[in-house]
Amino acid sequence: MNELLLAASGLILLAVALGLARVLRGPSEVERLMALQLLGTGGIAALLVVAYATNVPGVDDVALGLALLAAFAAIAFVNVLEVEQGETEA
Amino acid sequence: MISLLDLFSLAAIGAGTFFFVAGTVGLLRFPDSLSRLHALTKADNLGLGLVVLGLIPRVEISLAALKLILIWGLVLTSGGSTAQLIGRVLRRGRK
Amino acid sequence: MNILPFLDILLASLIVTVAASTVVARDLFAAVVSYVAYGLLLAFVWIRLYAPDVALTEAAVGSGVTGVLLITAGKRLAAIRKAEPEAQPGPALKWLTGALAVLVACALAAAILMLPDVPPSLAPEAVTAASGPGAGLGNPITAVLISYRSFDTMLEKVVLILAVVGVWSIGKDAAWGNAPAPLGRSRPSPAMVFLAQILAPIGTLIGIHIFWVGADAPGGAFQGGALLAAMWMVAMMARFDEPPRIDAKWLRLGLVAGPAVFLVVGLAGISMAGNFFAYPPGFAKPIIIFIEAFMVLSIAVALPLLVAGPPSEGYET
Amino acid sequence: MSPSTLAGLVGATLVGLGLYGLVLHPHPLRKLLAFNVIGNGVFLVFGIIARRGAAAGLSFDPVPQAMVITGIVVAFAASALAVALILGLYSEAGRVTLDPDAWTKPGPEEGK
Repeated sequence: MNELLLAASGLILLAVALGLARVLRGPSEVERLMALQLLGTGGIAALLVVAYATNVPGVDDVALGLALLAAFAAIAFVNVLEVEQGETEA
Repeated sequence: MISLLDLFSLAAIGAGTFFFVAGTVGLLRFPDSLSRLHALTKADNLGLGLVVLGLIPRVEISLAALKLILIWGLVLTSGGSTAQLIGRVLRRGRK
Repeated sequence: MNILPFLDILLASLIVTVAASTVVARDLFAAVVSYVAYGLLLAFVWIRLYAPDVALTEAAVGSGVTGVLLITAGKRLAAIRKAEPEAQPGPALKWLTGALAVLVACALAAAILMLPDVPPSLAPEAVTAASGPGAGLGNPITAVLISYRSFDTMLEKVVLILAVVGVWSIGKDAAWGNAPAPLGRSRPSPAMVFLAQILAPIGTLIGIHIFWVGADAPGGAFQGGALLAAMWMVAMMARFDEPPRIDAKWLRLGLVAGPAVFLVVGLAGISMAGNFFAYPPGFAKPIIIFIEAFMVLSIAVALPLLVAGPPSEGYET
Repeated sequence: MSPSTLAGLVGATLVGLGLYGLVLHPHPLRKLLAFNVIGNGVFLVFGIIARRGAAAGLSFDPVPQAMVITGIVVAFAASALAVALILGLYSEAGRVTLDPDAWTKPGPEEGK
């Protein structure tokens, strides 16, 4: 059972990591950020599954912290962008 | 011997894994940014949601289950809002 | 069949790949995003090394707050990157540097493979120290931070203050005393406001929770403070709050509160327990929590100021 | 191979990679990133030492771990100062190159 869970988390991690190819390929900056976002969420999922399969303590708090900060990179990016574009649109 | 709860866990986590894989494939293969964003949000929301659903029967204390749900809720909120923000950026870029 | 070793190898190769893409990526912004991904993956490695405290710090500081800092800077600088082609180093220098890097990495790897079998460790001493004056703390790392290596921890807060002063001093003389430029746009989009309304209150609670459980479980002043700092940043991005004027009294008090309280308690230790930074027996835990609370405050104030940058001329508020 | 040895080897590789980037990249922000890659490699090497302290009866050695936590925060403070310097240079001069030859030539601002 635990082996299956570990396999699932490995698969999730592998999948979202392959998505990181978008960081290099782009083409636009938004794509690079999307891949990062996917890595964050998939990482949380893989982390939770591993934590419950191996009984490492304290992992849920780490996942909580990651979940809280999941959007930070993207919102920082959007903020810079909108300040630069002269804040035209409401 | 695999119990019914284990089976449920496996099914939910397996489905979650499927959504992450599908999201990645979408991110890599879809032709334009907006459809890639679409694929990403499915993986974010459903993928993690199903994984959390599969883990809930496995927790020993109910407080931990609440924490799992909170994690999912946080990711839902930030994922949804980020998708909105990125979508606005993309829409403006196309004009 | 055991799958865990394969997971470890997968994670290890991922880290190396992402680090390599940080170093070799052509695009500046791609390098920055790779670095943030690298920080995220490192948090997972720390979990595998049974260091959830470090993982939490890495997730909050190394990936979250650093991510905001670097992505903001990378986005601003990416614009000029195309206009100004840099002189690239020649092939001879590349080969030489590559050889040097391989040499250093191999030497380090050899040292790691040849580590003595019975590792020298300060752990027994630290445990004794923690069970003595730091008694009552279930988390040995918190005990080490506040009791066994208390000087390090206090001076590390001083480093934070010095860094803040350094960042402030980069601003123009005329701007001294002003507030840094706002973190968000003047009319934040509804999605941003919504996100901040949800995240900031919940995140503040989670930050306090992580600080509070830090005495007995993974967590502590650093991690809790970093999460609180991140929540203040979210509030400023949605313009619920503005970066404060850098000559504000409360701000400066908040910055020095952590190390100051630490130092005062340390000095009090001389008279009460006979030693600098010695805690009187029986009161160790409440005193440590008291010190930590002020350190949380200092961290939560210092990190957003470091991200906000030097005082700006345009914003007088 | 045990996970901690593997992590140690990863740490060594990261130090090498970061060193390569630190020396070769002309852009200061890239140098900063490479420097942080080195830093994290060093933290990992520290981490496996922490894991080896398990012999002392704990599941880990808390002393190196506590020092890594301190290190991460200090590394962030240093990075923030560096970023502020780079952005300050950019807003003063309109460019961020560290090449001394480039500064003797007219820059994009003066050239106009």
